[in-house]
Amino acid sequence: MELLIQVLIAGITIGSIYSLIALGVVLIFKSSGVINFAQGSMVMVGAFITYALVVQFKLPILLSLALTFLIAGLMGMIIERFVLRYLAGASLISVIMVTMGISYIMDGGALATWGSSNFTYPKLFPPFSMQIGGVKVSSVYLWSFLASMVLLVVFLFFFKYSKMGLSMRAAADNQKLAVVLGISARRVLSLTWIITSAVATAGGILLASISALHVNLSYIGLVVFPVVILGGLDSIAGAVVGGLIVGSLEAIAGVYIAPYLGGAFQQVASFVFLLIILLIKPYGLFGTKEIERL
Amino acid sequence: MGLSHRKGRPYFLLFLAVFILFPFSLFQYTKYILFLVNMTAIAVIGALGLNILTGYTGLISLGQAGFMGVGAYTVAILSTKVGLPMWINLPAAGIITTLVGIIVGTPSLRLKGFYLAMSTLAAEFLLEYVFKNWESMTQGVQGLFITPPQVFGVHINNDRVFYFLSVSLAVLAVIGTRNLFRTNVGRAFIAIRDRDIAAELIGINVFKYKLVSFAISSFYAGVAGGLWCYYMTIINPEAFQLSISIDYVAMIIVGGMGTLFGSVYGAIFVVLLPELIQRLMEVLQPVLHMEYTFAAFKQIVFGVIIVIFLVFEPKGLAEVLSRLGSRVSNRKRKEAVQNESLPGTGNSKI
Amino acid sequence: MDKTPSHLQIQGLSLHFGGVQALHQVDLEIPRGILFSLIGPNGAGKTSLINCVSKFYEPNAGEILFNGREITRFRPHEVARSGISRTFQNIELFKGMTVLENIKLGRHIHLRSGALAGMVYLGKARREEEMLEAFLDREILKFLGLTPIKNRVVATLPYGLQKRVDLARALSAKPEFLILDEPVAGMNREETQDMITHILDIKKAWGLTVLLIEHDMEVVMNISDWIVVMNFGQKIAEGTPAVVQKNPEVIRIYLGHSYAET
Amino acid sequence: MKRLVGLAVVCLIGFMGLGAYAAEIPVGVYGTLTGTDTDVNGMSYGPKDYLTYINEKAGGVMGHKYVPVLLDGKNQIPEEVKVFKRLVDVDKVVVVNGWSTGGTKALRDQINTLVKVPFQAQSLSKDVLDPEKYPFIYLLGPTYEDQVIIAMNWAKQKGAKTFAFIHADIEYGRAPCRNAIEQKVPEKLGLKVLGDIEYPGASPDLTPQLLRIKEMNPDYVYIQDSVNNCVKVLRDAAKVGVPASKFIGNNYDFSHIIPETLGKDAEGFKAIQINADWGENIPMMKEIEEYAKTHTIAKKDTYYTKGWVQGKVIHEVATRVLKKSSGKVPEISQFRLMFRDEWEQLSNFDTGGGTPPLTYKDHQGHTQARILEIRGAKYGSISDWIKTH
Repeated sequence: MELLIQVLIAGITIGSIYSLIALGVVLIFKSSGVINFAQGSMVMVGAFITYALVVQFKLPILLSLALTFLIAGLMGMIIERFVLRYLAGASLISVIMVTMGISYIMDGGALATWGSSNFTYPKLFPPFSMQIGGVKVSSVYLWSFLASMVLLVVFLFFFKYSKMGLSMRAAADNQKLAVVLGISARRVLSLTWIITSAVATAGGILLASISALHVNLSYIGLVVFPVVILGGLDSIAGAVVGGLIVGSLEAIAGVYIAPYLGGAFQQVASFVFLLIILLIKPYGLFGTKEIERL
Repeated sequence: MGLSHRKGRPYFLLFLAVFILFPFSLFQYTKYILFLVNMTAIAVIGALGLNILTGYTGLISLGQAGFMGVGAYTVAILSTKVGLPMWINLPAAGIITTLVGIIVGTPSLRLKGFYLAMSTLAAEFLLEYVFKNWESMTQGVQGLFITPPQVFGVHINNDRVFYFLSVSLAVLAVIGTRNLFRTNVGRAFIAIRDRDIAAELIGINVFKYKLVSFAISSFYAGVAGGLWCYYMTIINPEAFQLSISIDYVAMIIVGGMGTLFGSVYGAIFVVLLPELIQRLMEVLQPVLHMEYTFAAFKQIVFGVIIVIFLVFEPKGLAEVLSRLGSRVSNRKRKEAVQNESLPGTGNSKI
Repeated sequence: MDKTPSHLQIQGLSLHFGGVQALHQVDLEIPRGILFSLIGPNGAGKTSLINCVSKFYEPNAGEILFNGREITRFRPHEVARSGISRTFQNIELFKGMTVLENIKLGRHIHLRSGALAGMVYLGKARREEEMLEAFLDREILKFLGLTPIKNRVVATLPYGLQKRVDLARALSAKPEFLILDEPVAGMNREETQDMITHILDIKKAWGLTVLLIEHDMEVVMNISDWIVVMNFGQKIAEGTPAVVQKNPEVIRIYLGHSYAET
Repeated sequence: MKRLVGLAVVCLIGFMGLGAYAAEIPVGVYGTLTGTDTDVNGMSYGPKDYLTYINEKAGGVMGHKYVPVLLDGKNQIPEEVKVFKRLVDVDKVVVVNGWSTGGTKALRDQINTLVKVPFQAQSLSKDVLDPEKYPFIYLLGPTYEDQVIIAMNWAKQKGAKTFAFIHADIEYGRAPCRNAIEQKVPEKLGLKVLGDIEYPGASPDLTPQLLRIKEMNPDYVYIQDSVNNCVKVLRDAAKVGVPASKFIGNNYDFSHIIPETLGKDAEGFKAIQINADWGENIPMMKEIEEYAKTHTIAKKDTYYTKGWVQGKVIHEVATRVLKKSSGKVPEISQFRLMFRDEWEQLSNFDTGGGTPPLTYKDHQGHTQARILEIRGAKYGSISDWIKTH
């Protein structure tokens, strides 16, 4: 029992980071119908930018963070303006591949700039940790949990009540209609990418803080796909819940199932679970069913 | 098999001559080029398979590498543990992979679009897990080694011998695909891609044909994987990871989705591009100094090319080349005496 | 009429989306070999009804019998296989393919050669393909005047022609029961006349039963053998054109002045 | 059809025109410049830099300059096979300095029977060390299996009774641990192996595996993985409260990144050293420093010095071959054979302190290793150089 509690706590802590990164993917899908395979790379590059500003340029931490988010936002804007804008209405696979292409470019760029070493990430968070049920939870996890919860609430309200959020939803549903309603679809998309890029950066900073910084950090982009799909591609709450579920599931599978099946079952556990859920609920736990018309 | 029209025959013969004689040439690069051609031929088969599934039927698959892995493992297991000859193993690789493909395709009954793509991604990871952990069959992460069979006293994985095998199979695969899309099965695939509901309503059993598409696609992948295994003589779980799947998707995107020669161009392009970049970077090396920059540069160029194709040439190289080709042949036609009737509008699908 | 066995029979068909009742307890009997029209204002449930027949929608209650056989639980392609073909209100052609390929697809249900035979393309598959082209040339293309454009890509064709290709595709399956969903909508007078002639000719030649949905009252009244009027998902009247035209309720809720005055 | 022919011709011309430079002594190096395990790729830069250093300082060997070609195998088998083929067929290298366990195994036929090219593997897998079966493959130091034995021996001396392994789900991770168990090494020492735990190599979080370790509570845990994952293991060990002092890593876990990243969570962690660290007070380091004055060093770590040693070995063997052929560069296949033979003759070769003296009679340069421990954020040795056999 004690072990189970520890397992769950461990799962939820890592799950909160998954949630945060998955939120970005959902956000983009919700407002533009694009499935972003470059999310992982945005996470990694965001982390590297902070590293560069703090360690290489030796700027104060708060200033660096502010600058990082600025640069990340700009990056998101550029991606939207120079690539995805041309792909409005393109097929799903084109969109997937174009974001993969962007991901390759970003990974390559980071590799060319920083090389493929491990870097020690600067201590941005106070070295504070809590003992919860026998697991030492460092402040980074608390921050990421907090961040994903706050963002969850903010985005939920944003989409439900704010004019901008409503426009985003309208634009994603029907771009032509949105134009008729006087919503600048372009501005909305641009904004989404800026926000997503910033969210990814936050995820990157947190993720790099709990391990070393490396170009391979972008792999997280793939890890969160089961999260996103599980929750439902267009559900913000789904991303958060999915993150916590997948985190816990991985932990449970790693501790209880892997010894019997052998190997690293943890990694596929989320995919197995995902397949089962999809066969029962083809649009994820909270996703909206697409209605087809003749 | 009817590859050449009357007009194309000299070219066809020239091609055949180059094809047969090249391996016996003695350039410094002959062997290396043979190696690249062999890798390309394998990629052509795999890309054709993926193109049938994704390009023609519209089902996105991120599991192509996993399927190829199944083919490669089938060959390895049959030849090491059972000791069967190649002419049984290669078809067997195709058939076993077909079965796996059908299983992986089953969720397409309920899943569409990206959700289906995710289930293929799940399959990719699951297959990798099975390769790693079904140790009695696959020997786990260590992988299996095979001793390639001999033809006239030469190992089949000798570049020159393998060249004839792989290129012939690739040509057969192209012809098979072309024929497939002349008949009802191929047309049904395209109908499903264009509008699955309408296809179902006019009497196409969409689910069945989706499975057929998965089956054919994975048959190709299995054969490609089997060939790969014979060539490399080793198969282990690291060989067919997700990045290979992505390479294959890139091939059909760059080459042209839903076009026959798109798979061929795409395979050539994706296999050779890194080589070209590598060579280019080696020339620039004295200026750049850092070796990893060419790996980085390769990645960047690869990404840029994918993006450029999707933004500016979403129909891929097949379209670009046919445009160039028609420009050239237009010019020629103007010069030529007009003793022929208008050119046929035959290959509209391509 | 109730003595002859019906070709298509619908009993107590109901369909609702969430809270919206699209069809409520609809009964229809369509005898063999007649031209049966379904009319009613927009949203009356006409298209919903034929979508239930071709199984695009899953009806919530009721049953559908075709040739006396229950097809309510069929999958869409099985309906097509059993001999019911249809056209679509918003032309559901495969736009990237040529006319010929589209029409060949209409005949898909009669083709037997499998994938393997197709890839080898010797013997069976090739023969079948040749027979298919001969059949289409003989029976469909020439008849509908599509031969000259058979290699054009559908997307490049004008609307009227696309409608005709849609009809050709439905016919190429050589069905016994043909559903036409607004076949002349958006056509000019001449095209309409053309289309109607084609429909009547083929009906006569093949002995088809036709279920027609159409807003053009002149067409409906001129060619129908039997008319059913629907409103709010329910059948409100039926009879021969002459009877329906005189039904006061029909005139009030649907035909209104528009038809009465023309 | 026309198009295909055209394309083929263009490709042919393209390849013929490229890169046909006259090389005197081409040496091939491939490693992981990108991809996984780049943390230890200093050892691919090392040989290249050393040969460049010799070119600049001594004008190569007997007037013949080296042409080191460094390529990226990405730690993927097909990529490594491709790179290998290019090196031996196009660049016509005399000797190849390779990389991964999987790739080396895949190429074993090529190396030993088809091409016959001397091959120095970075992989320290015991499975490719066999002078009879694989006469062309040479390793620098103790194999992974040897290292496991060293670690177990040491643990035994410290009074340990139980032991566990943790590694990624790849060949490099799984094979050595399993070999050690199959060879009954733990039984011979009277150690009980409680678990052989695997994790997905790219997973950002290893807490579940560490929770299992915590449950098992072994006296020592052996990490058969490289720096990046080692950091994750130790981080999550701290998270669940398993002290770092219980962990022993292999020779690819000797990196200053570990204490820098983890701070006090890495205190007490042990790693195995098989060659000198960067910055040690040894003659070899003087050479590196001299070279560094005019060149940038890609990685300043113990793996770079390992690579430097490997470069020295190649230079030494090449020198001996050329001495034999009285200063003339032999024909390539002849050169490769002579190179192999001379390599086997190499004995007690002094590497300037980079490693213990190297003897390649058994194709394994040396068999010594020592155990280091992180104390006060610095590695310090806690054992003498231990011989494995």
